[in-house]
Amino acid sequence: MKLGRTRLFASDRTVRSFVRQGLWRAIALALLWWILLEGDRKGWWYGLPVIAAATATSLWLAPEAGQFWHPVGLVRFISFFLWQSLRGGIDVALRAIDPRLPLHPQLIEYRLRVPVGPAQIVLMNTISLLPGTLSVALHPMLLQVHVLDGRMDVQRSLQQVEAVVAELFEIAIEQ
Amino acid sequence: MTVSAWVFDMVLAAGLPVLAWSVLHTRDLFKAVALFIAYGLLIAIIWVRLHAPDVALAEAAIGAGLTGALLLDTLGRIGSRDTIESDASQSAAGERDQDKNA
Amino acid sequence: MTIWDWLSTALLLIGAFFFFAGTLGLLRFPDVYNRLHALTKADNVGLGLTVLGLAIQSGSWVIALKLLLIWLLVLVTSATAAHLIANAALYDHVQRWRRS
Amino acid sequence: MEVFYFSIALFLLLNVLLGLVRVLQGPTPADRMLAAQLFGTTGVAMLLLLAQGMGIPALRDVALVFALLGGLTVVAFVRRSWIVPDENGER
Repeated sequence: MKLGRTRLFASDRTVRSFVRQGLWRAIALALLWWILLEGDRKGWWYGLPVIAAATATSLWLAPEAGQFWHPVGLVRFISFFLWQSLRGGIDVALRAIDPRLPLHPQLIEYRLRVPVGPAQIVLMNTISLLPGTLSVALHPMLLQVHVLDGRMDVQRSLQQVEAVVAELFEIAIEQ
Repeated sequence: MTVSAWVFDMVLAAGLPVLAWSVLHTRDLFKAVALFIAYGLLIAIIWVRLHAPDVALAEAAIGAGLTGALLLDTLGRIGSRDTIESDASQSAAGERDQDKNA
Repeated sequence: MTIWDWLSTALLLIGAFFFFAGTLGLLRFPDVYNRLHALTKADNVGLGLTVLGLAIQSGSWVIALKLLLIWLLVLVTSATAAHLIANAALYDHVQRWRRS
Repeated sequence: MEVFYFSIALFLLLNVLLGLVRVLQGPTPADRMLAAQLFGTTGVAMLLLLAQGMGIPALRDVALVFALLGGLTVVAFVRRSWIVPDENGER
């Protein structure tokens, strides 16, 4: 590489944030390695080079700093998600074992308020695991959702999910 | 060995030849590939029961996953659904149209 | 049997029930979209309860974390897979079933 | 507890074999591909139960591979096999 250091990094601050970013990722990967090996101590001889290589690869492929999720938003999201997905499982299980097969499927459209990007992807995948809703197609600001029972108030619960996801990403959406 | 482990092994042993036969017998290529993937995963579980987790890992990754993906890719290239002319795939197509018109 | 053993037994049994309901939905529901609902949601809850039951029995924090990691991985892949299949089905004009 | 783990695993195995009926019936390719997902999730649960029932921790790694493969095959299916535009550009 012929680029000088000054060209690669605009200032010392960028260098420092780059190093900090790498450190965080290395810690996260080391934790992952520890979990995968179920706490086996001998594994670190292989682990350290692997972690170093993985950190370098991740910095190379995605150099820009990731956004840290807001801790309060994260806790709210996880508790909301666990409870709702349990409800979703119970709902669909009851429909499956009911001899009358109580289904009233519909394809609805939902206007998104969160911007294009990771927030929409997280929202889309979350919706698929919640009671009676399944994301079918994502257009820039419109989501097509398949619902098991069109008589439920889906729009309202979708707005609720969106609010929780928006809080996770610290995005302000109009109510 | 407990009774439930024995029954588990027997079900595996009975399921495998049935699945293998249906992979070979079916004339709908896509169905054969889907069954083949299921067959690979079943074999992986059999390796597990034979106390060979490493072989099971290889079977799941290569036998079912990689080979399955390659076969699906191949099907996409040769266009299995529409070019294989046989009574079996004809009836499968009929079923499909019925489903679409239902 | 301690209280933890009972709890984990109950979780595993309920988890197995959810798997059964998922399979039942896969067989009974009328079109591919509805079947996707049954399979992804019921099976994920089933796996979650199974993982919880096993984590209680494992008696080790690392193993519990690993089980949780596997569950998270399944959650992400199955939600993505369900969306991809539904999207492809819509693109392929697979008709949706309507109650007549 | 081992007997119980094996019983649950047996139940899940029967579940999977029952789900294969959907592969045989179809009618659309997507229906057949759902079985890969079924095998993915249920297989993971089965392997985790066996890992504890048989006392082989390595089976949890096999379960991890199963989890990844379910997604991989579905992506291969959607991207490479099903949606292939013909000359008219539509299917």
